[in-house]
Amino acid sequence: MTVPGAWYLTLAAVLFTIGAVGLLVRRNVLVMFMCVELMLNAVNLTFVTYARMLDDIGGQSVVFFVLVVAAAEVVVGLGIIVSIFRRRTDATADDASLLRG
Amino acid sequence: MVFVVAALAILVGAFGVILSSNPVHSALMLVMTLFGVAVLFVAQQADFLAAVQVIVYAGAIVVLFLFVIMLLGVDRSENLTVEPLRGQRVAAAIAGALALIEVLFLAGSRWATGARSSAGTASGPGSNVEKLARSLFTRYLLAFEATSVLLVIAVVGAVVLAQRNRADDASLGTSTVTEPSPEPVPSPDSAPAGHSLGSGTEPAVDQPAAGAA
Amino acid sequence: MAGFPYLTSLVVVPAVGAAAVAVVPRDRDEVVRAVGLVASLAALVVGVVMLVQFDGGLGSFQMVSHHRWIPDWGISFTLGIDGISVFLVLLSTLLFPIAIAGPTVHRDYKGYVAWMLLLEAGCIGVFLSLDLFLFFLFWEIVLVPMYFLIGGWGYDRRVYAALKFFLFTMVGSGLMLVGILVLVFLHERATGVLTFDLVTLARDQSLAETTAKWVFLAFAASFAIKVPIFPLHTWLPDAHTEAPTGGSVILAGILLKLGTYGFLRFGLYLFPQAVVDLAPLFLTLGVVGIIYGAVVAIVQRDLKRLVAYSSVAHLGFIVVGIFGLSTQGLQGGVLQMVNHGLSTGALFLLVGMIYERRHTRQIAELGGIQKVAPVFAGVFMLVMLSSIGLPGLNGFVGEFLVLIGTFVTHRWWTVVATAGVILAAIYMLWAYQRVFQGKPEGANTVFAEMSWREWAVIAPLLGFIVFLGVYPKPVLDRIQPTVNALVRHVEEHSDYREPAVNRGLVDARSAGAARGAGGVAGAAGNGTGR
Amino acid sequence: MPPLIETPSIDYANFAPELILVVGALLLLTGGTFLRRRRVGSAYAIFTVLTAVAALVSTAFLWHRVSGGHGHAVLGVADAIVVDGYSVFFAVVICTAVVLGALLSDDYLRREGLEGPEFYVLMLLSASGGLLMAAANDLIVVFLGLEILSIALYVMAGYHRRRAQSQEAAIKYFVLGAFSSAFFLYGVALTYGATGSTNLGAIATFLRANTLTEGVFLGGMAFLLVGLGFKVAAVPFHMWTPDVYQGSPTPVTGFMAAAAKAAGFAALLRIFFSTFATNRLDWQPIVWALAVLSLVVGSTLAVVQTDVKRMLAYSSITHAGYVLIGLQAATDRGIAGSLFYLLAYTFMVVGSFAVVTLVGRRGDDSHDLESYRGLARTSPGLALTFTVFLLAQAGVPFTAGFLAKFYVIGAVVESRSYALAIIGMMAAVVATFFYLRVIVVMYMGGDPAAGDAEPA
Amino acid sequence: MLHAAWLIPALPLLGFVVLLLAGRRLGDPAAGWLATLMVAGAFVTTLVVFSGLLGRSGDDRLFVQDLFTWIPAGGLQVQAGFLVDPLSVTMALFVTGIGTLIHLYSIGYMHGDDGYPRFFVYLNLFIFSMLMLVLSSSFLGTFLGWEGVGACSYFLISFWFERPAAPSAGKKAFVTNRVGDFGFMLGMFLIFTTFGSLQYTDVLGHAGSLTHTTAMAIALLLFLGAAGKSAQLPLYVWLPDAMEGPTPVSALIHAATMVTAGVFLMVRINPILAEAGGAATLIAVVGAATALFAATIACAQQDIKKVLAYSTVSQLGYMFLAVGSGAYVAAIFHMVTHAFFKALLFLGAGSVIHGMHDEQDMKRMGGLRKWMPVTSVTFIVAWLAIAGIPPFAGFWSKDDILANAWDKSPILWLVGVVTAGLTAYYMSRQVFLVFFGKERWKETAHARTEPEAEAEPEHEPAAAAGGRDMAAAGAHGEHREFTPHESPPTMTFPLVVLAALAAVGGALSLPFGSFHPLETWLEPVMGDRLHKLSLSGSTQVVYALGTVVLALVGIAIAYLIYLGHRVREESVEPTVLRRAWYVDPLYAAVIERPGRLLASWCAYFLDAKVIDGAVNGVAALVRGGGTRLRAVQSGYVRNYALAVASGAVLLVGYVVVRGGG
Repeated sequence: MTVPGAWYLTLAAVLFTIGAVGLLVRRNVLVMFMCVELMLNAVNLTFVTYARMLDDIGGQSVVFFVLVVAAAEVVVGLGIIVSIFRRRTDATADDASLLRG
Repeated sequence: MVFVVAALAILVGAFGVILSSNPVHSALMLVMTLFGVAVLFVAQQADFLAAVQVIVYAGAIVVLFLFVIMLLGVDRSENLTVEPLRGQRVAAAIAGALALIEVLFLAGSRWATGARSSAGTASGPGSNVEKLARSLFTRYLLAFEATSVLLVIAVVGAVVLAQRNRADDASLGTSTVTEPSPEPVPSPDSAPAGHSLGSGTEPAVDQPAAGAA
Repeated sequence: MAGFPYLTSLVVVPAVGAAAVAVVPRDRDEVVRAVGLVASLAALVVGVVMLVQFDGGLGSFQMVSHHRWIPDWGISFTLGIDGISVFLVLLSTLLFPIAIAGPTVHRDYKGYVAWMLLLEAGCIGVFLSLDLFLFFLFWEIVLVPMYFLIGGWGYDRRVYAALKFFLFTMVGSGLMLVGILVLVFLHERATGVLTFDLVTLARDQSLAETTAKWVFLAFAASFAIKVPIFPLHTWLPDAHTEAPTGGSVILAGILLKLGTYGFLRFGLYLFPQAVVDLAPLFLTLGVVGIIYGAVVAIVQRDLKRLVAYSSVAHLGFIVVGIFGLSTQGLQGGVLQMVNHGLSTGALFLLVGMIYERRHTRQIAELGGIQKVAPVFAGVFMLVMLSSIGLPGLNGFVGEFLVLIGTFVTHRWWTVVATAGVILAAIYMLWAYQRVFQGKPEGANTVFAEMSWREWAVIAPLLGFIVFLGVYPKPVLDRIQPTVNALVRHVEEHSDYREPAVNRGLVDARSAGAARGAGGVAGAAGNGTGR
Repeated sequence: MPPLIETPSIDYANFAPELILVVGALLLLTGGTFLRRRRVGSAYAIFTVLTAVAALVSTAFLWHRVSGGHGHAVLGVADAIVVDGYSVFFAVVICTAVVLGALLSDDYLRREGLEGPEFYVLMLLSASGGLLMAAANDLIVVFLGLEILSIALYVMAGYHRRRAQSQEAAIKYFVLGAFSSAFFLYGVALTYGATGSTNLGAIATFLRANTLTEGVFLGGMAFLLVGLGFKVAAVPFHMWTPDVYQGSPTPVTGFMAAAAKAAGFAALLRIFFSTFATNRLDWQPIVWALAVLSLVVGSTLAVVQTDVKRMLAYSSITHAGYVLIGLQAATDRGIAGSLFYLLAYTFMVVGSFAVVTLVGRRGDDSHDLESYRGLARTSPGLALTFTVFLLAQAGVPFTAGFLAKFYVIGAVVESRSYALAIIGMMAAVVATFFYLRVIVVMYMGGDPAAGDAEPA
Repeated sequence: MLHAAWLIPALPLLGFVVLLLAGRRLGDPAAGWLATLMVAGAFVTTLVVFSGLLGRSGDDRLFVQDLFTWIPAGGLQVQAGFLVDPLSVTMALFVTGIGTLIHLYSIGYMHGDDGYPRFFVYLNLFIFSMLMLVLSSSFLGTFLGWEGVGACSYFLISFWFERPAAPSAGKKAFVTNRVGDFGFMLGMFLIFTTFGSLQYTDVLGHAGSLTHTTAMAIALLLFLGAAGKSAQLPLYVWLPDAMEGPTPVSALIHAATMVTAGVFLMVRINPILAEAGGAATLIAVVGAATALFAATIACAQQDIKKVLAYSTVSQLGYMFLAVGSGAYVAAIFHMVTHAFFKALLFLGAGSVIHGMHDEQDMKRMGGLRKWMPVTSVTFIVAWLAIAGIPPFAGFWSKDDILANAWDKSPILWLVGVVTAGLTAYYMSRQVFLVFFGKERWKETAHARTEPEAEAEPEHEPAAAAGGRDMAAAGAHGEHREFTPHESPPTMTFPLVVLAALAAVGGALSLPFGSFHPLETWLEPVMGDRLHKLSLSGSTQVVYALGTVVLALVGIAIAYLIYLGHRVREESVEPTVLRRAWYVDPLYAAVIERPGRLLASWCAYFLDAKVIDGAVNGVAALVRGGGTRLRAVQSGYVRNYALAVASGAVLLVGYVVVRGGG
């Protein structure tokens, strides 16, 4: 038997939510970034599920691009993180609060 | 059955990411989620993507994460019981709860109302790779080409970010914003206003002066 | 000469002058003065020639120059003049040379003159525009030069005053812009024609009554702030007091008129029924302004501030005249706009001269000047009496017409407004007493008489003050056809009917009895003595 | 033997501007390697400007193509992009931003000791992403364009290596950008599920045939709005704006404010106005709320700023509100108004940041209002220029800013959202206050005796 | 000949203009002579016009000369023109006539004053305005003159502007007059509303068609104006203060001409009054009350001019009593005779003041008869005239009024008679104090009553009090050693002429017989509205004798007190009368002080705090909102992310709810 698409999609939505909430509550920039990856994965899961439900290969193609984007984002993102938080014992996002108001 | 297991893995992994105090553990839990997702890809006839998922995500991205964690040496455990930003967790929880409620609402409705197979079928004869390739090089050709630009940027960006640190280190010694903090960074809400990244205020102020001199 | 674009020239000449001044080297004040004077006087000459060409018998727009501009939006560059605007334009062309050449400017004369000329172009543009968009454009642009004039050449609290002036006015303009757009688009919806043309919009009258009321209020907000109508007046004392002398002259002489002119041209013309319905509100506010402005003026300690509050009172009369919707009231209102420009302009010039000599505007620090400078005091007295509304001087004619016309249509408001005449005497005479009478002491014992330059500046104003008081007929005759047309327009598009007595169509002598017995038919608030 | 896959025929002319930018960037990158560490003067900047100008020239041809004899839009590369007046318009706007940004950067980079071709490479590539967004006829292309644009900007924001603020801007921009991208992407996913395609043309066709009231589709729309709202800095997705604008190197800020916002709006307008036209009643209230919030929050917060750069950042939020007003009207006139607004805004904002760059001096630190005190005396030309830009932003007549406001307000009045129009005008008043404040300091702050009389 | 009417006001106007431009060059006394010449010319012209009018038959004595349209506005067409009829010519005659005399007098009186040319500038302007007032062909023209004379009165009262009291008095006069003008203006508005015109010929010719109420309203409003100008209750307060002006001014403006403008106006509108029955009664009552009220005050004043001022108020009351009784001719009659003798009294007083070196306190005079023979003789003539002793002019006119008042109401008559007695008393008191008795000006300074006696109203309490004290002190010290002297001929000549007129002026209208030239002359103006006495001639004589007896009693009492010293002077001059029934302090407490408090409250609380406070409050609100919102912009990236997430949740929530799931 096939699991209904709705289950997948709900799972993806929950995963997306977890990722989003995670980004809100974690201070470590790297972990926050991982949460973004969680969200992207949720999106990917959604796409693939839709691809199956609609019997459309387009959904899978999109995932491919998302992966590329995720990779590029990681490269640059981690580059930024490295350049800022090098030789720091923790990469706390809250420290970046020079600009405010 | 596969779905349940994979879903469990995904959720446990996801919660693991956000609940592990140690970033390394988070990264490992992320891998678990990624694998779960890959399994579900397979379960939905996206074989190629499942492979890519494992290779790119687990193989490249997470490794990169771990590498950076090690490089920065920020693998110290984060104290998760403290939240310096007042109200942040409560608000996040409320937002999350609302989001879940909305998801439940959505779950009751029709999820997939779209037209079927507008970019070619996913099932039926032919391998998944072939169909994917056909779609990528026809309908998504431009997108495919555009990714090249993206990758160029990623490369240039990485080079810029890395190279200029080197240049700075060479020419300016250690007086950059990335200078290690001689003392523990005070927590944001107890710190006086205007403190910067690490001891960043200091170079930010004296650097232009040095340049002017 | 018939084809000469007078109106366009009136706008362009000062603007070109401003540009010319802008390229003069900063330290060549005499060149700047020459260029500024030439430009503003050229505008004056154009204005006078235009007046000669002006057909006083016509009630409609004349010399209309019309060019397509933004066809997508039905916007055109349309200028035109009629009996209401012609004298306001002339007043502008008269006051600007005075403001440019008259007062002593202590810094950056070039900038001062450039802004002044730009301001002139803007003001004249407002008076001439027959396209709502164009009108709004000029209306708004006027703010900028005035802002810089107050802020750059003003007194101690100039920055505050300039900002207050700008923002206050902009609130109104914002509402008006929305109003204009609502009007235009509702008109399009009703007629299928998208146009900003004033005449077309006024003729079609396609707005529903309630809508028209709201749209009118949006316009009115802007005009009311500019006039200013109580309780939106508080920018005015600050702006007047802090502005340089020339700025005050223009502010009082021209800028305030933009508001009342707006009521006439855009309020009455576009929204007759709304104006008729809301007239009691505005009459009340106008009357309150008359009394309130005068009462507050009484206890002012700063001479300029006192004159500023007197403006609130005077403008109240104009508002009453406009919303009284009577031929006399409207004619008087228009005339009073000119009059107020002349006499209050002159007052500000004189106060400026006092400041030049004594470096104070505080009434308490002045005194006994009549002893030292009798001629100066005499001039001040004349202008003051004009401001009080002494018959034989210009102020009276306007005020009287406003009151007598409005009395017929809106009796009880007029009764209260007339009481303002008493208060005017109190604050003006008391101020005169404290500043000019008594024994001069201390620094007041030295007070130079008027110089030739000051005479040259003030003499034209004095001339008109007397002339318009004695023989206002040429002006009134040219205003009348337009006012008649306007009143007919209002009657045509509303349930208002002007009393016959105002109109003068019925032979007054024979009908006096009937009216005396039965009251004037159709007038609001009527019921002669019953 | 026929190819295994029939790739669609590609008329490269259809995305010539993008191509020119990318090729220019690559040339610069390669060339830069050889020129490294030599005295290159303004060569990089000049090359960048030339590239952008070339792109602009190519847009002229495109313009001819889409507006000439054969009707309007031209679809290209398997319907992934569309060339129409709209996309050409944004190409012009963004390329203009590149020209201005490059001109601005040259002096700045040398002043700050940050020379190198990479900056310009990133700028060109980023611009190509913007162009892609504007021309995209596929949500995924929009997404890729968005990422190209953004990722380059992340790097550029942190380009000033010695300024902690610059670094902080980069990390904030990056974290939030990635976050919002995820939202956007999720929106794409839901829309895909609801309509069965990511192609905007296909979506539009589908929506015309089917009435969708399902939460999935509407949710997807909402998520798209979140992602794009973030890009255009609409409240409540604006919070990165002040920090990033303030922290980034000033030329980058100028470029970012112009190009990123234009690109964001390009996508927003195309997706919502053209594609989701059938569901207008669903998204109009949201846009209404976003517009009002942007206007109110942007202008209110700008009032209390003392840093000119930051003030301009908040003012850009207000400007976003105005463009949204045009979108809210959801009429041709409204969109035309929004487009005009963006064009005017580009010049105003780049110009403003140009002045800020010049005043900022070495270290890019002198952005406090105090740095502008008496500017009219020390450099009258600069002060006058800034005044013009500020007055234009305030919407004073005879400036493009006025016409822009007039058009959007007019459009929204036409569609009878009177409240929005009035809020817009009142926000303009508040906005005027802070623009005038700068002018006051420049012109009337000369003598310290009278300069302090700030109103309440 | 009638076409010369425009010349009448034109000549003084010309004088005004010339003096304004060249007055200082002409100087003292040429400026004065020029001004006098102009007024004399006007007088001559008036005579010419008068003769022209006489040449016409009774009903044809109306001539309108319109120069140009002054104010054309729709239904309102106001002509600048002149209405020449018996009434206006009568007024013009005595205005120019007395005006000429007073100009002449001023040449001497003002000699040596700093503002000599200025004085004549004002004086000529005044004559012009007054002539406009009486000659204009429309209400508005009259109003022009009305306000003009008011302004001139202001100028002239505050002529010595360096004295603190003078400007205050001038201002008071102007403002009080404006209160009256308020009524005048409203009256005009109502006339326009009713008749559609302000031309006398249009309005008065159709007055018969007025409803009673409208007529009453118009009449009362115009009466308010008249009460202001003619110093009737309750607006009389400015006139006593107006004595701050030079004495010729008091004579010309505040006795002979301007103050009678109100009476003129009432007579002018007699067709309207005829329709407004109740109004006439009110006018009569106000007139009578004023007459009595002012007379009581006059009994206790020490200032030689103040007595005359209150006397003027009182006599004006008589005139209004006459108007109210419908005795318009009597009113005009009394106006003319009053102009003669009151001008004479003022000029005499001026002569005394001149001779006494600016001393005005009667208690410091006495026995001047020997030193100033001409002045004293003429003054005594005037005294007898005003006291109502036959055959002097005052007797006839006053008796005429009283007879008419009897017809109106015996109570009014009684008041009039009592006033007549009081008048005789206080005038005798003045004459005795000034010209008879001991030469008190020789007494030492310390014996004098102190400045308090002047009982001035206080306008600028601090400044004024100090200034006045100083002035008084200076004056005392100055003319310690002097002998009073008779005035120069330019001053005494007018006295003599006026004395002659005061003596025989009664011939204009002799009540008991059938010789009524004035009435016949004025008949075209009054028509059938003129009140016809119900009393027979012989009854009138009886009443008249009674009045004369009463007057003689008054004189006798004054003699007993002030020459016989049978009663202490102070006991018949109670403080309440000396302080004029405390009306000035009352007005200050009831109107002025609350008014000023209100103004201060408006300016410094309502305007500054409430209205402007609201404006600044909005600004503060925006600023406060900004500051509060700033806190949200915390600088923490996670906060920002929270905002994004919350926004997303809300948006999605909205669409989900909207889409119904």
